Amino acid sequence: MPAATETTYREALQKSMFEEMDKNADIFLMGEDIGRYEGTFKVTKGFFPKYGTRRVVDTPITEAGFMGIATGAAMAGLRPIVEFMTMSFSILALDQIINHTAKIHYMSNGIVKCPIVIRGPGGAAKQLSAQHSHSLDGWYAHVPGLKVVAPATVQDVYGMLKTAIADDNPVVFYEHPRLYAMKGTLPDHEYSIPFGKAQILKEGKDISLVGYSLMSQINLAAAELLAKDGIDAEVVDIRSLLPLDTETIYRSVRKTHRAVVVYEDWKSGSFGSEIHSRISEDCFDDLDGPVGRVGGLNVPMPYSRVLELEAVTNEHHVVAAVRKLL
Amino acid sequence: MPAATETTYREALQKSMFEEMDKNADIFLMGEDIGRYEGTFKVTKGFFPKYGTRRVVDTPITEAGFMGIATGAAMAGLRPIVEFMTMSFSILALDQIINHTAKIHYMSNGIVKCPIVIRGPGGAAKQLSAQHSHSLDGWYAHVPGLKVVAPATVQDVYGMLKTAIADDNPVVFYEHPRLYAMKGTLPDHEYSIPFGKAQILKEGKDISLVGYSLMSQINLAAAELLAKDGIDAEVVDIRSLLPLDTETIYRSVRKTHRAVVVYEDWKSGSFGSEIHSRISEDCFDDLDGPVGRVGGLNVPMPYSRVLELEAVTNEHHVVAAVRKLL
Amino acid sequence: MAKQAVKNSTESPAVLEQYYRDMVFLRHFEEKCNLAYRQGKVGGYMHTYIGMEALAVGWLESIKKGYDYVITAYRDHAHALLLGTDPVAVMAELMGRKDGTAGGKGGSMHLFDPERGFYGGWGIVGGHIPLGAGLAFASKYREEDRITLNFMGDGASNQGVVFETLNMAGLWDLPCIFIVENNEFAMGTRLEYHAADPELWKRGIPFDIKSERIDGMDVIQMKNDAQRIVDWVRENQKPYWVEVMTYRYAGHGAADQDRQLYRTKEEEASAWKRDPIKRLEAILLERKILTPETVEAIDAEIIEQVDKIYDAADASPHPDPSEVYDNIYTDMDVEKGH
Amino acid sequence: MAKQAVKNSTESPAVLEQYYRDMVFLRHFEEKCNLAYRQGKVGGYMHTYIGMEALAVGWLESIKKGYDYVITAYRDHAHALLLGTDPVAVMAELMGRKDGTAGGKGGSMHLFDPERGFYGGWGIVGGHIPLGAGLAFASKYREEDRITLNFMGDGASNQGVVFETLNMAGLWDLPCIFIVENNEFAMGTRLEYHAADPELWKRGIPFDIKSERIDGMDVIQMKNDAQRIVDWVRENQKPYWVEVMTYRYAGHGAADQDRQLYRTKEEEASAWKRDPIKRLEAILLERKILTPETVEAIDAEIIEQVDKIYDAADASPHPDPSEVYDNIYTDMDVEKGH
Ligand SMILES: Cc1ncc(C[n+]2csc(CCOP(=O)(O)OP(=O)(O)O)c2C)c(N)n1
Ligand SMILES: Cc1ncc(C[n+]2csc(CCOP(=O)(O)OP(=O)(O)O)c2C)c(N)n1
Ligand SMILES: [Mg+2]
Ligand SMILES: [Mg+2]
Repeated sequence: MPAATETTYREALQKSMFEEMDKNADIFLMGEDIGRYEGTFKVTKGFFPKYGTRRVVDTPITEAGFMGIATGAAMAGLRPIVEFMTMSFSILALDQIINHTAKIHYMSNGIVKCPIVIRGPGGAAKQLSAQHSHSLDGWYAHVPGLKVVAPATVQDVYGMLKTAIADDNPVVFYEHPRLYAMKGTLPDHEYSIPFGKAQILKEGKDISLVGYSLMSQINLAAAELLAKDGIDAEVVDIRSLLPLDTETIYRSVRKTHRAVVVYEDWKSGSFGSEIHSRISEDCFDDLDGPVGRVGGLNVPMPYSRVLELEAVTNEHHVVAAVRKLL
Repeated sequence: MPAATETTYREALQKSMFEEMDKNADIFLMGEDIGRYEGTFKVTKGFFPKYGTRRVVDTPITEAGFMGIATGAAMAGLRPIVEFMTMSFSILALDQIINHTAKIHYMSNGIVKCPIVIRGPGGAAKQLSAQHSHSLDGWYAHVPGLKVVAPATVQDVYGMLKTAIADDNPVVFYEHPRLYAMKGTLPDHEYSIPFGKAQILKEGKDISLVGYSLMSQINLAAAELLAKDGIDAEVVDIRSLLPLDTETIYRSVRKTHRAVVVYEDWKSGSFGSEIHSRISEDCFDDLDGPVGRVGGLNVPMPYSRVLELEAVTNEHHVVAAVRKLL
Repeated sequence: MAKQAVKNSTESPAVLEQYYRDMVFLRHFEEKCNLAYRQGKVGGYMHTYIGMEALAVGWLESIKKGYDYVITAYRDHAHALLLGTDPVAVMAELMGRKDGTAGGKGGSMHLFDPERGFYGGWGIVGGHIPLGAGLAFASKYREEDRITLNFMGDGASNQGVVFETLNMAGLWDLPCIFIVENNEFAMGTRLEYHAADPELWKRGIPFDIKSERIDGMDVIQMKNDAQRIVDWVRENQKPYWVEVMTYRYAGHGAADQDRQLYRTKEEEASAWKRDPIKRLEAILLERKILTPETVEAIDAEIIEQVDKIYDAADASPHPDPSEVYDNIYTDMDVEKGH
Repeated sequence: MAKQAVKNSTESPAVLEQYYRDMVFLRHFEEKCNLAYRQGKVGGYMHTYIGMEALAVGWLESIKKGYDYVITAYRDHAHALLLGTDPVAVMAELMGRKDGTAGGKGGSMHLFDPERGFYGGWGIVGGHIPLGAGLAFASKYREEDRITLNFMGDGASNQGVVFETLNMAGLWDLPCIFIVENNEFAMGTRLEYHAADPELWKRGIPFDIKSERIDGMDVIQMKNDAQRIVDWVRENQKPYWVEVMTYRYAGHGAADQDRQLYRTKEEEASAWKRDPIKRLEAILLERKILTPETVEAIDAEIIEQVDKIYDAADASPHPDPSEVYDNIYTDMDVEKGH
């Protein structure tokens, strides 16, 4: 058995970045409070002391501006890793990301490259209210020119960040605030995980639970609950939204003949709807019933914990959706 | 037969705004080049001479800023109509729209209202390239707190703008650059059309073509082509994306047992996917086959006319999709 | 400068005592909020005004309360309280309760009280600045003589939308006072690391907007400067840009325990020497408006008052889960369910 | 001022003649573009540089071409051409052809030639300004002594992201020259209706960035000023903010036929008196560097050259429809089909 260390999702991210930054001096970090303050979620802790102001750039609170500066630097051949304090704030930089970062390669017909990683926590943490709890993964996954990944495990967040950093295209790397403290075992050797490969986190034969990021952990919890009732759910972790590995998803659905797509974003008009739509169309003849979906309530995120718990998707919602279908 | 006048989609918009502005002095227009220059698409022609600088406010090119100013004015009880020169540029104001305009009512638990209309042409016009051809309707329709409508006919654009202006909530009013010159007959009396009601533009029994805005016209054209082959398509014009009248859509699908959802936005992850997903799930037992979808290519919009014509959805794509299903 | 203002001050003893009471109230209220946060009664992000009391008191004493408009960011308890919002409703909102200003939907960062002219309470740094200009736009449109106080942090003053707004405020002569609460830090980032020129008062210059820097640690001077500016803006119906120097004694928010990452204990200690409350207290004692005994009595009285506020707020029920759907629109529901 | 520059100018006759030829070339090239637009060979939005030639010539003569970085908005033909981009490729791009700079994918607004240091060609007003600062960030990061020319319009200079960028450029000492091509109009909006203070040069002040306003209608003076600034920035590795006064004789874009909505014919006529080409022509004639005959010969020669460019571009095939999918990513395809 290869050596492995117990580590958190956060530490796995750090390890991945440290290793890559040590190898390539063109990689630098940019973001708000990521240097001296170590990052609001402490992901960049230890980087400023090691790499200094040149490679760990504390920015003013000007998301559009620094996103554009990082993009320009990438166009000139550097390899920035931009942290958004939370992905909610990337809304202010959407024009830069969507109209500039994502399009330069196409608009120049391939003569300009833009190797850049856009990372940070997305989704609801705890009582951060309406403006700080956005799931924007679906919006990014809608945009040709971007790659979008949202790892759910310690092993993946490490290996996929390596791939993101090595990528010559802009990659939106969606972390989740509620995953940072999660523990897992990390192999002691370096590795990377290619994009566009979904994985089966738990095999099952009765129904496929399809999700990504935190929701894959929620699906695992739901699968456990369902197991108690004798329902054997398969948990499909998409990992990569764009490119999307429909083959693995479909293979699972063709085995179980039933599926529920689970996501945190507002239920209506999300990327979960896209996955749901694809399964419904492409696996039509394999389905024993309609594909279910479970998403966040269609409400701005309320502050009150009582209300917030209503709004955010959890494993009981998944269980209920499965029960309705079986 | 009631009197009616032949008029364009653009003129219908103008008539609607003139009538409402005459009635209520709290309504004002704000946007880039809408006053002295009459608007890039000439929708606001005639307003500046009539209402002057107070009620027709030419802004600097600062989308986020003037969207926020209009929102503040609405919070204080005025009723702004904000024009984006093209909805593509509203990307720069997304933070204002999504985090402020759309959320103030909920975050204040109903004590602050935000009556505002956000209007302008969305989608591809002709060879405006990658940064000027966005369909953002799906993003807006994803956001609770906004209403989103996208009328496809001269009658609707007139009547729905009335409803939008009267609404006490923020309304995103999606026009289409390729519809402005379209002609139709407008009744000579005033009327308004409520949101949340889809309509059947053409009855048919073989398949439902579901779309909105320009795509409803495309669907009519497709239906004509299909008729030549003996296929009797029903054209469902959604008109209002949020709220969405699923009942009318489902009624059509339950009649025809087949559907294709048609949209201009990038195929993957759009609001068309949402509609597709809903029909697939909620009409599962009524469907004789998978629901089809036709969307724009997943590419940044290219400049070359040859390439652009490849990318944008047209009636032949719809016909091909229908043929595949029948 | 401070000495000067004090010497020339014409405030009556009663008024000065009121400033003092207001500041002490704010201080104890915020300390109670911190306690409530530590007890887990308050969650999410919560930012106190400790150290900055003179600033808000000075400005809000200068306007027509309930008539003029006020808007600020997430560090908003002081502004609401000074405008007269029920402190129980404020505390209850922090606790996410039914009797909170927004029934628990907003929390600490999103207080609203439009009846008193208070339009929030916003969480996106810099995002509310155009809204404030929009309030001023509305009063101008209606030919009223209201003015708007538009508060922001030093960090916020870098956001692009702030400059866009200044340009339009200058272009359209909006009666809006842009007030930078320069507390020297944007979260963990020191002023000198986030602003190319730390003299933030200069930012109104390119828009031909009257601009200045003033001190915000002496409440008497603050009030005098604020009144002068408020009167000028009301009279001239034009914008104003003001940088007010202050300090944040606490961490950025209740969750920020890492102050030593961005400043030394010595710096904090020396900043405490500028404490606006102690400063006014010294003047009141010197002028014999208060005695050490009355100072203590006021303190005790206010502590008790705040305790009662806390208890009343804590007695408020949590919202019913079904309320999650209320007030998204004025006239319709969203589609429900997960 | 102009006279002064001319008197002190040390440019050789050959250099002056080259400026002249460059400007005349740009003028005829743009006129040809207009013709092509009218003929329907060019579509979409297309913006010419007619009237502004001295500005681009002056600046681009001052840098190390192919080493320094240049970026601008959609009014970008002149910048690309002066950097040495193949004019046939530029014209072909406008026509949406395979041999265009971007194989027809970008069009007039999106020219790119990174080999010559040209990074576009951007359509979102103000959106490329941080990109330009990012180019400067990269050269600084690598400890090269490149500088970046970052062009924008007067209207663009209002966008928030421009100010955000200035702050960071000042904070991090980015070797970037921000050049406002103040042609007095943002589409149909006159300077005074879009800028609170029409003296746009002031916008660098709050960021402690060296800032000035200069004339852009006299190519000799333009070149001298540009060279001085370029040398300073290269030497000091700090940003610079420059407002350059110029004029747009044509409509905003080829599609803008409504000039009378925002300015009078008289104004246009009087602006023609500042025509940078005529201005240099007068000097060249006065100094006998050129004669009326050589002026005419140059004109004829360039017209012929531009005709050939046009014909060569027009001979380029349209892209194959399948190319619509090319170069979205460096290493993968999107999902295909409608
Ligand atoms: C757009 C945006 N970016 C980042 C944040 C996270 N954030 C919240 S407060 C803050 C610091 C703001 O500092 P300043 O404006 O000086 O106000 P202060 O907290 O000192 O009152 C940051 C970075 C945010 N809320 N919004
Ligand atoms: C964000 C954005 N808003 C609006 C437009 C539409 N638009 C294109 S050019 C232009 C005028 C820009 O004027 P200026 O910056 O002065 O440049 P000039 O055209 O005079 O060179 C406008 C409003 C746009 N392209 N992008
Ligand atoms: Mg601060
Ligand atoms: Mg201009």
